[in-house]
Formats: sequence, C-alpha cells, structure tokens
Amino acid sequence: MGTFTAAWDWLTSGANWTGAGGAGQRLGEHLVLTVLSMGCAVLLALPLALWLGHVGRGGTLAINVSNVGRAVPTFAVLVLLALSPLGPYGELTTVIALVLFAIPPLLTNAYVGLREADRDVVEAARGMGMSGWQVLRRVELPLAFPLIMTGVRSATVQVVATATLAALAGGGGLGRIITAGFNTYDTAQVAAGAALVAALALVVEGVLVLLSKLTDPMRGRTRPGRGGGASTAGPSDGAGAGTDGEAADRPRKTADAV
Amino acid sequence: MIRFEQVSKRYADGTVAVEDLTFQIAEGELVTLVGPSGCGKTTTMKMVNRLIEPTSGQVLLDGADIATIDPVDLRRRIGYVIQQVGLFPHKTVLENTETVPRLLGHRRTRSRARAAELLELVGLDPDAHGRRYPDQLSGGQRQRVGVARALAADPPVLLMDEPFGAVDPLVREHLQTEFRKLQETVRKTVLFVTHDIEEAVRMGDRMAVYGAGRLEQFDAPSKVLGAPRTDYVADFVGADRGLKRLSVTPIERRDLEQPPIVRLDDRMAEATRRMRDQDARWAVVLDGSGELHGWVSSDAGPTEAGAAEGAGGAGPRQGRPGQDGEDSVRAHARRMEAWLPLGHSLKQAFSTMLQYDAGWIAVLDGDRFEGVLTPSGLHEALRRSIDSEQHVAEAERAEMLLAGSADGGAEKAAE
Amino acid sequence: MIRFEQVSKRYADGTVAVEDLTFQIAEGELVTLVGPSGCGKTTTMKMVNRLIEPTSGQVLLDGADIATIDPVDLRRRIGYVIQQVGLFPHKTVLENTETVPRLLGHRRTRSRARAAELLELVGLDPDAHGRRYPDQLSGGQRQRVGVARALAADPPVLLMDEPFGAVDPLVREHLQTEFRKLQETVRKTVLFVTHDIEEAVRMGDRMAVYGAGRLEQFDAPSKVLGAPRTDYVADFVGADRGLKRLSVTPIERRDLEQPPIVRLDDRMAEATRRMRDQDARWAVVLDGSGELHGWVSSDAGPTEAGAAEGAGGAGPRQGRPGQDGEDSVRAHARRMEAWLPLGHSLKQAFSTMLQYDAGWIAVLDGDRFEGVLTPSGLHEALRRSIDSEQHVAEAERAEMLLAGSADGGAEKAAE
Amino acid sequence: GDSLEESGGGDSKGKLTVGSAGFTESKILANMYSEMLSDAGYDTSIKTVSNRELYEPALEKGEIDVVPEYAATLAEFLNAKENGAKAAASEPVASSDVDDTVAALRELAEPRGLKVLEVGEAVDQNAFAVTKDYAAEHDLKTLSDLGEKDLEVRLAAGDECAERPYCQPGLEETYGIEISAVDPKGVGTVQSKQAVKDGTDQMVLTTTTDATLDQFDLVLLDDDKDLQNADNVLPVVNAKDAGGKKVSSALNKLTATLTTKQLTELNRKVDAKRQKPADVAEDYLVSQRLIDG
Amino acid sequence: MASRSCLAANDWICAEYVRSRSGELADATLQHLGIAVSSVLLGLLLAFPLALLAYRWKAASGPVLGLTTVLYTVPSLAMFALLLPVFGLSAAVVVAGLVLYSLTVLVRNILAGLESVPRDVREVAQGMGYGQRQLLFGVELPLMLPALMAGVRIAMVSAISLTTVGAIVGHGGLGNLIYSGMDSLFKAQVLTASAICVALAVSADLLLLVVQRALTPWARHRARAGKAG
Ligand SMILES: Nc1ncnc2c1ncn2[C@@H]1O[C@H](COP(=O)(O)OP(=O)(O)OP(=O)(O)O)[C@@H](O)[C@H]1O
Ligand SMILES: Nc1ncnc2c1ncn2[C@@H]1O[C@H](COP(=O)(O)OP(=O)(O)OP(=O)(O)O)[C@@H](O)[C@H]1O
Ligand SMILES: [Mg+2]
Ligand SMILES: [Mg+2]
Repeated sequence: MGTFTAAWDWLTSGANWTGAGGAGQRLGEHLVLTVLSMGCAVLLALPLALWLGHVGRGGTLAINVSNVGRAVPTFAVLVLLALSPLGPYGELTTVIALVLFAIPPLLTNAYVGLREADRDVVEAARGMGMSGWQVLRRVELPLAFPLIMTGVRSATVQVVATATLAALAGGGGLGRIITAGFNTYDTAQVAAGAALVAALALVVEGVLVLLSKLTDPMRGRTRPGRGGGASTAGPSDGAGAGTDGEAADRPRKTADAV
Repeated sequence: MIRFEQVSKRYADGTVAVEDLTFQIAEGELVTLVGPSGCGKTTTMKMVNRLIEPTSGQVLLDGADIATIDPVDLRRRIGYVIQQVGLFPHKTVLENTETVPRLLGHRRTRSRARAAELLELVGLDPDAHGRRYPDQLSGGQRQRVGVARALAADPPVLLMDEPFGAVDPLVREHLQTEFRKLQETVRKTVLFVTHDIEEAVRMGDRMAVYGAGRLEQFDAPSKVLGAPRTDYVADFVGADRGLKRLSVTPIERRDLEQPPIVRLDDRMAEATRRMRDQDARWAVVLDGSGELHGWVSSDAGPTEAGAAEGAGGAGPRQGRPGQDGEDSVRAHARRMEAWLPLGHSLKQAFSTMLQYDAGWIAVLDGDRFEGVLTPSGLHEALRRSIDSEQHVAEAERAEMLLAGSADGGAEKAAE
Repeated sequence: MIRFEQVSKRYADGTVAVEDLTFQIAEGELVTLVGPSGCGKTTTMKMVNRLIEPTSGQVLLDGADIATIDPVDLRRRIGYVIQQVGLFPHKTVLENTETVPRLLGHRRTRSRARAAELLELVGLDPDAHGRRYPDQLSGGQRQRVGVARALAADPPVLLMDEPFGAVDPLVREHLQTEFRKLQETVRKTVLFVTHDIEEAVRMGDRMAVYGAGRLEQFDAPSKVLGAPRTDYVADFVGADRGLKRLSVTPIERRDLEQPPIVRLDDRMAEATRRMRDQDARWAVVLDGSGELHGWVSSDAGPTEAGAAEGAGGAGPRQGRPGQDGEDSVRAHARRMEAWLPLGHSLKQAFSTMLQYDAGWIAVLDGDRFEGVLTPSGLHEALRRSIDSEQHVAEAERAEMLLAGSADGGAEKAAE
Repeated sequence: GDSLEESGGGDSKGKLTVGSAGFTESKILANMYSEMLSDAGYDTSIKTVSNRELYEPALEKGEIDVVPEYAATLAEFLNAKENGAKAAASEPVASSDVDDTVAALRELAEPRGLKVLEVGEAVDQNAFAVTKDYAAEHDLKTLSDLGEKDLEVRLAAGDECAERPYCQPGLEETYGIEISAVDPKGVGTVQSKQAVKDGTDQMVLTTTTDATLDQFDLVLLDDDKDLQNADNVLPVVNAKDAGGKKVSSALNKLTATLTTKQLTELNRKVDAKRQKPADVAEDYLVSQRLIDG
Repeated sequence: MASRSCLAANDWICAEYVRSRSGELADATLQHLGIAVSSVLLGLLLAFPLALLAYRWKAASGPVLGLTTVLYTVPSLAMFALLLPVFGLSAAVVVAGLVLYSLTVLVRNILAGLESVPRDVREVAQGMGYGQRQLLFGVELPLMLPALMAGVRIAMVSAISLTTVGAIVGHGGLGNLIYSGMDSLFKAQVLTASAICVALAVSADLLLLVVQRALTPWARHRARAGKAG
C-alpha cells in the first residue's frame, strides 16, 4: 500500500509535472507518439483491409504477413531497427515499431468485419448499381463499423501501453518516467508512471468509444436484442377511428333472377 | 386460450402500434388476422410470446398472465413463424427444422425423422434440400423451412406471421390443406396473420380485422365478408368480397333449379313432349337406378347439329345409337360430367362450369340427383348468403349501439 | 429489350436452377414471371443484372451481351427490388430511398424531394416514416420502401422480385394501380415476379410461366388463363383460372341482353304492354335525352309492394309521384345505380352486381345505354373468351408440334 | 553427497537454486557457482530472473538461494529499498572503497536474511567508452586524457546520469570533462553504443566487462582517478537455506581466484566467440583446478 | 571452419548456431508455444464470461472494458511483481500475466461479435423458446464465431509476441534467447529466435483460420457471385 500512497504523492506534487522532462511534457510526447503511430497504422491498414475485405480475396495472406510485424517482441524490433540505417532517427524507429505492432488488429478486424456484412443487404446494394467503391463506402463500411472500431480501440490501447518502450531507447513518452524511476530504484515513480499510462489509455479508450458512438452509422437505431421493446411515456395521439356517423338502414331488394 | 385485455403498445419513438386491444382466442381455435400493412399485427403476435412487452394491459395464456410466466417456458409452448423467416444461417435445413425438438431434449434420431417428415409435409425433399444451408434455398423454400421448424415441436399454440406469403399458389394450397388437416386432428390454438383475404377466409375459424392498431371486426369469415361491420372493414376485405364469398358459400338445395327429368329408357317422343310442357329446351337424363347419366336436348333427333343452346358442351361421347331403337332417349342423351355434390362451394361450382364449358352443372347428394345449378342460381345463392349475414349483422349492430361500445364506424356506402 | 439466349445456371453444388432459357422481353413491356417456389425465378432475375453469371448462354440488353457491359454501369440502368427487401439497416427510410439518385450524383434537395414523392406513392408518409430506420418499420412498410428505392432513379429497366408480396390487398391494389399508371406514361422494360396469379394477369403485358427451370408458356395473360399450353400450366394457374379470367375479360356488346326500353315520360299502361309483349317482368327506363334513369317493374302500379322481381335493388329514391300524373312511368320508375361502362372487366361487373344486390347491371357506352348484363350473360361471355383462346391455342400447339419444339406437355384435360 | 551430514548451521537443504540475472556475465557466474556447489555435494539448478526487483525478494524468501551480485549496486538497491529513493540518492552508502561498501552492504543485507560472502578482486563497474577512431584522433587512454583535451562530449547514458556522482557530476568535477548533454539511451544498451558508433554521441556509459565493445569499434577509457563505485563481484545467499560454511567455503574459493581480466575474458568467450556460458564456466573452473575435469 | 567463423563473425544468419543450439532452440520453442497457447485458452475462458456480462448487463460494459484496458497498460515488470507472490517463480506467473493481457483483445471482439448477431435470427430463436444459455451456445456463439476468431487470432499472435516478456523471470521461451542475444548482440540468436517466433505466429494464425473454416461450414456457401462489381 505504501507504494500506492507514494505514487499518489508523486502524482500530486506539482514539481513532477512541470518543466523539461516533467510529466506534462512526457504525456504530450506519449500522445504525439500514439497519435502518430496510430495515424500511420490506420492509414496503412484500413484501406488495405477494406479493399481486401471488399474483394474477398487475399485477406488471409495480408493478415499473415502483418502478423510478422507483431510476432517479434516490439523491444527486439526497436533494437533491430536501431542497428539499421534508420538507427540515428530515434523517434522514427519507435513509430515504425509501433505501426508494425498496431497493424494486425486493425487489419484482421476490418477484414473480418467486412466479410461478415449482411449479404442480402450487400446484394441489394450491388443490384442497384453501386460501384465497388460505393458498396464499400456506403454499405459494407457502415455495417462493419463496430468490428473495425473494435480493432482501432484494441490497437490504440496496446499502442499506448507499448509506447512506453520508446523510453528504453531514449525516446520520449511516459515510459521515461518509468525507466527513470526504475534506474533510481524509485518504486513510487515507477508506479506513478504506470498509473499515468493506464489513465491515458482509459481516456483514449473513452474518447474512442465516444467517437465511435458519434460516428456510428447505425446510431439512433436500437441495437438488436437487448431485452424487450422499450416502453416510454408520452402523449397519446389517440388516433381512434370514429369519424363517420351511423347511417340509416340499407334498403334491400328481394328480386329474383330474370 | 389466449386473451388480450386492454393491451396497448407504444414504441420508444412514440408510435402507437396497438391500442386498447381486447379479444380472445379459444382453445383449439384458428384465428386469422388481417389488416393493412403496419397496423400492428406483428406487434400483437410478439406480445403473445413476450418478444415485445405491452406498454399497458395484459395478455393471458390459459388464464395466466404471461408476464408472470418465464419467457423461455412460455415460448417453448408457442410455435412461432416469423415474418422475415429468420432461418439460422449456420444450420442446415434439417438442423434448422429439428431445432426445437433438440432443444427440448428429444433424441437425435427421432427429431431427425420428424424433421424429415415435416419437410416433406411442406413440399421439400429432405434428401435434396436437407443438407443445404438457407443461403442455398429460394425465398419460398426458406419460408417453408420456417413453417416446418415451427411445427416440429408440436406446440399447443402457434403464432404464424404470413407463413405462406412467399410461395406459389399450388404450394400454398397444398400447405393450407395440410395445415387444415393437421388442425382437424390435433387442434392447436393458432393466430395466423395473412394478407390474402381468401386465405384468411379459408383457414380461419374466426377472422380478426385490424385497422390502425384497433380491432375493427372479429367474426366468422362468412360474416366478415357478408356483413362487414364498418365501412373500413368492407373496404378492406375488398369490393370483390362478394366474389370471395364464393369460396365459403356452399351449394344448397334451394339454389337448385328443377329441369324436366327423363329416363334413359324413356321414349324420345315422350321426353320431348315433357320438355315442351315445361317450356324447357333440355332435360336431365337419369339411368335405371336413378343415377345421373347426362342430358338430352329438345331438338335432339336425326340432326346432331345446332344442339344444346344454353346447355353444357360437355361429353364427347354421344349416347350410343342402336340396340334400343332410334326412339329411345339413350340414343340422344349426352353424358354429363360437370357435377358436384351438395355442400361444395359455389366457387367450385363456378370453376367446374367453366372448366367443362357448361351452362349448368348437376348437383348430387350421394348418388341422388338433386337438381341443377345455373349461373343465375349461383348468383342468387351468393346474394342470399350475403343478405342473411347482413340481417344478423344489423341486429348485432343495433345491440352494440345500445351497449354504447360501437366505435362509430360508418355504414357501408352501399347505395 | 432483354433477351435470354439458351441461358443455363448450375449452382456450385450441382443444382440446376435454370436450363436452356430462351425468350425476349420487348422494350417497354412488362412481363410477369410466375412459377412454383424454387423454379429459378430469382436466379433468372439476378442473371439480368449480373449478380449471378450464367453457366452457359448469354443475356442481351438492347442487343448487347451484358457480359461485355461493366456490371456497375449495367446495374445503374436496372432497378432491382430484391426478394428479401434488403434495406440498409444503417440508413433511414428517406436515405434508403434516395440512395440511387445520390449515387448518380443528383443534388441532395432534388433527390430528397423525389424520395419523399416516391414514399408517398407507395403509401408511406415521408414525415412520419422518413426518419425511421428499417428496424422500426413493419414488414410491409419495409417492402414498400424497397420498391420506392428501386423506382427512385427512374431506370429504364426494372427487375421486381415479389415486390408486393408482404402488403395487404388494399395497399397492393393501390401499388398495382400506381405502378400501371406509371408504366403507361413512362414505359419501362419490366420483369416482375409474383406468386399472385391475379396480379400477374392484371399487371403483365405478357406472362411467363416457369416450371422447374424451364419456360412452360410465354403469352398474354388472357391466353395463359384461357388456353394453358400444357397440363402443367393449367394446373399452375389454377383450377379456378376461369374465374381469374373474370378480371381480364371485358364486357362486350354481344354479351348484353336487350330488355324492353321505356321512356320516363311514357305512359305506364303503354310500358306495361310493351313488357308483356316481350314477356319481360321489367323494363329499362331512359330519360328524355336517352340517358339511363332506372327501371320499372311490370307489376308497378298503385301498389308499391311486391315490386321489382329480378331487377336491381338500386335507388332508394322512388320516382317522384305527382306533376306528370299517376300514369307516367316516372311515377313508378326506380333509379338504377348499378351500371358500368363497356369495356370494364367481368369481375367488376360481378362485384357491382353483388354490391348493389342486383340481378343485372346496365352497361353504358359513354352516356348511351347499351343493354344489360345478367349473370348468365356474364357466364356466357366468360365461356366464350376461354373458347376463343383455346381455338387459337390449339392451332398454335399444332404448329409447335410440327416444329418439334414441344416439350411433350399433355393436352389440357378439358374434356 | 556423503558430506551432507557434516554441513553446518543453515545448510538445511541439499538442493540449491542459483539465480542468474540473464546477462552474459551473470550467467557465467551462476554456472560457476552452480558447478562449485554441486562439486560440494549439492543438487543445484539455475533460475534466470533478469531483474533485481524480482529476484531480490525471491532470494529473501528462499525461492532462490544463491545469486552472483555486485557490491555497490546491491548496496544502493537495498539502501533505496530500506530508506526510500530520495534518501538513498542524497546519502549513498556505496563508494569506490571496496571494504566500506561491503561493510555497508552487510549491514543492509543481514536484517533481510541475506548473507553476503567474501568479496574478491574481480570487479565489473561502470566505465566509459569512446570509438577507437576518436581515441586515436585525440590520443585518449584515460578519462584524464579526455579532461585535458578541450572537447565537448555528448554522453550516451541513462537519465539518472545527470545526478549520479559517478556519472556526469563526477566526470565534470573529477576529470574536468565538458558534458554537453546526456543522451538518455540507457546504460550500455545497443542503442547507446550504436549512437556513439554513428557519431551522434561521443562517449557511452557501459561496464568494464562489456565484451561487445569490439563490435561497435569502441574502447574503454581508464578510470584513473577511481571515480567508480566498488562493484566487486560477490555471492549473496539466503542465510537460512545456504548460510552454512560449506556453501561459503565452496564459493569463497572461487571468489578468491577470479580476477577482472579473467572475467572479461570469460565474457568475451561467450559474447564474441559465442561459446555457451556453461561450457565457458566449466572450462575455467577446470583450468583453475577448482573442480576436477 | 567456415561455420565457426560465422559464429565468431556474428553474422545474422548462421547455420552453425542452429546446429549447436538445436536443443536449446527446441526447448525454447516448446516452452514458448506452451505458454502462448495456454494463455490464450485461459484468456478465452475468462474473457467469455466478462464479455457476456458486459453484453447482458449494460452497466457492466464500462467497467469491464475499462478494466481490461488498464490491465494491458500494466508494465510487464510490475505485472510480474504483483503476480509473483501468488504464483512464485514459475511459468504460471507468465501465463497469468499473458492471460490478463489477452483480455483486452478477446473481450472486445467477443462483445463486438455478440452485438453483430442479426436481430431476426436472435428473435426467432427466442421465439422458439431458446433459453439464454441455449441462445448463447446454439445461435449467438456460432454466428459470432468470425468476430470471435478474429479476436483469438490477434490474441494468439499477441501472446506469441508477449510470451517473450516472460524472459524477465526466465520463462520466456524464445524470448529468453532473444533478450540474451540482444544483450550481447548475438545476431544469429536474435534472428533465429525471432524467425521462429514469426513462424509460430504465422502458422498459429493459419491453423486458427483452418479451425474457423471447419467451425463455420455455412460461411463457405455465402460466396455468392464472387465477382467484384
Ligand atoms: N421498433 C419500432 N419503433 C417504432 N415503430 C415501430 C417499431 N416497430 C414497428 N413500428 C411501427 O408500428 C406499427 C405496427 O408494426 P407491425 O410490425 O406490428 O405491423 P404489421 O401489422 O405487422 O404490418 P405488416 O403487415 O406490414 O407486417 C407500424 O406502423 C410500424 O411502423
Ligand atoms: N446458392 C445456391 N446453391 C445451390 N442451389 C441454389 C442456390 N440458390 C438457389 N438454389 C436453388 O436453385 C433453385 C432456384 O432458386 P431461385 O431462388 O431462383 O427460385 P425462385 O424461383 O426464386 O423461388 P421462390 O419463388 O421460392 O423465391 C432452387 O431450387 C434453389 O433451391
Ligand atoms: Mg408484420
Ligand atoms: Mg425467389
């Protein structure tokens, strides 16, 4: 418990936040790193995944290839990149490593989401002469949206967490707080840094949830299958029938056939 | 028994789908539900198996408020054919069909056999289609699998939401017949939505006509057709509801005309005389045992041509000339194949007339000749049946007005 | 113009859905496609817009092999109402409807207005339903949105797969009427699948009857009903196909009977005499300008009771007694409201008779009285129309047999 | 083991777990300890736990019984753990004097149930390296040489370098070296050495026994003014499980023999010649006649 | 001689390395697989109820997602420090850590899968009297399989990569080799171990794909008119 109170103290002391190397700056760096990496990963992975999912081919291969980037520990990738000609560009290697790391969840989820879009609806879309691009953008994409966003959110959380590794190579970000605390045997600082990373991840997650709700093409539509129909109060519009009055008896004839 | 008590349903966005609904379906009764698109039929159904909870009022099943029954138990007792068919895309046709029996823990072999049986009942070959997935079926085939699936567990209550909407007339008739047959042996309590008024009339013990969220009429089909309670109902069941009554109005004895009757062995001259007496141009011919043989024209004689004005063009086989001498009726009589037993529907009578290109058909009771039905007779019968319903309906309406429960539906604008 | 040339389709699992199909739909023609469930109707449709590629043969659109046309371009020219409706669940009703116009780059305001217009056409209120999502609509409402969506872009070719299958008779009739109206002004080439033979008959310029993957008959609806080419077709269009012809057979002059005619201002005694001469119990009454006024019974006279045997039940307003003296026809005549113009269908005639509870109806040509139609006359007319088709059909069949292309369908078992 | 019965106080187990911190030198040392102990009749196994944060508690608990350690580093670690990070930073217990450092270490270790064995000559302490080219160009052999030259140096090290007396402050005060900036690429990491090799930085903080320097074309500069703490190698054991005489006598024999030069050579065998740590350890022990071949 | 020099020369690719350390490599690979596979399996067992909870009881979805998010951000060192007292210095501690890490992906994907089950199908199942459990296993589970398997595939690849952090406590499978190789810049070791890692990930992914295909035979018939149009 002592660690927690100490970490709390660390976090609440203003001195740790301001100035060069303060938590404020580290937070900013971490965010930049995350946004940059996710931006690149999204730009690379989503168009590819959407296209492959739309065409329905090559997805397996692409997912497999992208897994290569993830299968090797990010730390090792960082070191290997440092040995490459890119080595001197420290931040770049970190971004590359994180992009490689973020691509598989994006790619896999988007591809699967697209393949699973309701075939009847897609068929209707194609039948009305939507071009491939239009079917994709107007139908498949909205239908696959939840799964795509799931991929984006998982990837982002993971990137936020993994970006701490940048510190090992002297990059910026919250990882620096952790490694510094580590080297000075300052457990409180380590815990504080970890808490900051977690908090950032939560906030980013929250923002993404909000964002996906706002951009969800199906917003406003009741999500399927959650219990019975909702019953809400409200003014009855009392649309009764009774408009016509009762008329007199119908006259009748008792005629025979001719 | 299903009972609705002042049931209303208002959706989240304020749409009132069903309002103040009160009616009852007796045990073993098949009630057909018709009404304009969007009037709340599906909503009504789903409130019975609690897929939708009413906003107010209650639904009772065998006297118990369903709100108190566990939804799963409730639904196990209720077969449901959903409007959108909704087959399980991940199961084959056979697996889809045997879903509920398997759910109830029946043994695999037994439920499989039952599923195959039901598929055959709905006109699908279990061998050819059983192992396919729903995606590999046509629209109508899918719908039939949906029906088979709902029947598989033999539930005492059935909700069927346009179960035969996507199949062709032949299959539809087959399904209707099979279902009625089934219903006659094991009487289930059925709520059956359809957009086909004829189907509603043919299938229903009673018929519920909805207008925007309210029950406009709930009556025997013949009454709904014959005596629509409101303008709205009259309009809804169709300007041609008279024609639709063709299929529910039986041929009765009093609708028949009595043409002259001669025997096969009567002499032709005698026959001709009798026809002239009755001012008729043809006569019915019975054989020795009093059974229908055919007819004979008053102009019959040496010339075959110019025959049978106003009478059936039926029977290619002429009466065989010969043995009994030129003068016997037998030599001139024509076979009559356009006949129907008493009690069959006027629609069948009409169809038979047209099919045999006949101006009349004979009506038998067992083997006994009862008379002939002509187009005018048919028309009369139809008019009378409508009339009689109207009389009853008017009496009822008067009562209703006194009771103050009328919803002010206007009179049929008959004049 | 759509042309199928020896088109076959075999699915991956070996099911042959369509086999060796050859036929042609002329420009601006509406062809209805009927056939048993699973016979390949949907498959046929999807081959036109290349949602399915034929296994062999080719489909031509305006002379060009569609295999050579870019699918997207092709589909832009073809409106498609899918059997499963397939609305976009993520778009509102209005957005769904305006999909294609927006796709074609039309301006938002314009396509929105057009969408609203079309929704109204299919009987949906754009204000009440336009902003809803498909999940919030009833089955029939969804289907109508699907129709509106296909019409929105005003494509020259339309494929409609059971477009009105899930709506009630009133809405269906409304849709049929609207669609025919539309079709009369802007003639589109339409392939229209339906399971409702009457709909097929009413809507189609020609009618294609499928039997398991093959074309059994392709003819004008009246011919298909009147002279089914094979047993199979006869069976399929129904034992009551004669009855169905009611709706496609017009009232012709020769079907009418000519009762005695009297004028409003004729003296009653003279009228009675004329009826007696013609052995009639009633006469038609025309007014001074020769227009239909009503009818008068031969028993008419001081007593009002026991009137009008065999005549229309129309007209509550009795002829006003008075001014013209007791003896004028005017005093005894009854208004006749059961009338129809020449050329209307026999079905309307029948319905009108039943609606007005009349034993006959007057038939007018413009304002001119042409005669009366009785049930027997109606029946005769129906029989004749069937006959005439059959004669033609038999001749055709003989030719076909010679050409060797007959598929061995048995004779119609009419006899 | 027949000698098991003779084992004195604290030798309660016949099985001993030797901890290794995972890097080459630690692996070699762990293997040597293990060999020595099994030669003394123990059943031994090696467990790798890369972080002191994890293995030190395990050592206290007895999950690990013996660990090769470095006197000053461990002393500071325990100091921080005992007195908090701040106090430890302001009042370091370790110094360049071996005996003082070991004494301080013992004081901190014993209450935790740890027993610090004899310290030897072999030392693996912080050291600074520059590229061979740089050294040749400026004629550098020692840190003093560097201080005499008027050179600005960018130093690849950890963040904490700026505050640690043995690092930036020491370099500036003791040697008069001008540090333009500390590039926080970590102590002796690949990235740090690569940065020096690239010319991004001029000097890197690493350790005396680093055997990969050749691969980056680096040479160490001599700490001729004894700036660095006395990080001499010594075994630390769990007092309860392995505090007995038999263990200490076995390990002390080794500690007494091992020199820094030998240790560096052993490291080189593994890191440059790519022999396996276990083989290297055994060869060494045999060649020193500490065990039989 | 040539092979000796490839070790000494510290080449990236070195056959002699593979030859001389084949036992070590095999052990590491086995350990790696064991840890990765068991973590994903356990992760599934844990993620399923969590996702279900979040799905059935909407109020829980925030906390569940939040918790699994935070778990992933816990640095591995801290994670192991927290888990060590419970599991001791064994492979279990690594598995436990990886299970917690895998929840991030699995819970989300299972949830997304559950929410993607078509309304009609769910409704008809309910209408037939499917109980909650039967609905889950008979309908929802099969229909969400694609989304679920997408999650499992990502989780598996992640687990294979993350298993390496187990090197901290000596149970990192190939990670032990990668990290120690990294320390001493043993290029052949780093590359070989990494390559095996990649091979494991790729083949696990393919295997899972095969499993998914086998589990969803209906999906194969869905490829209607495959032409891109
Ligand atoms: N989820 C919903 N939210 C709001 N309104 C709804 C919802 N579902 C249905 N409605 C509306 O409630 C009314 C009744 O719908 P219901 O599905 O019961 O009609 P229905 O009688 O079955 O029609 P159909 O014959 O077209 O299937 C319709 O007007 C429909 O638009
Ligand atoms: N993907 C498929 N694989 C195999 N067989 C199929 C496939 N799709 C359809 N079929 C079969 O092909 C035949 C024709 O199907 P189609 O959908 O064209 O029938 P339809 O005439 O539209 O029937 P309905 O009136 O019931 O909609 C059916 O027997 C059906 O089972
Ligand atoms: Mg409905
Ligand atoms: Mg179809």
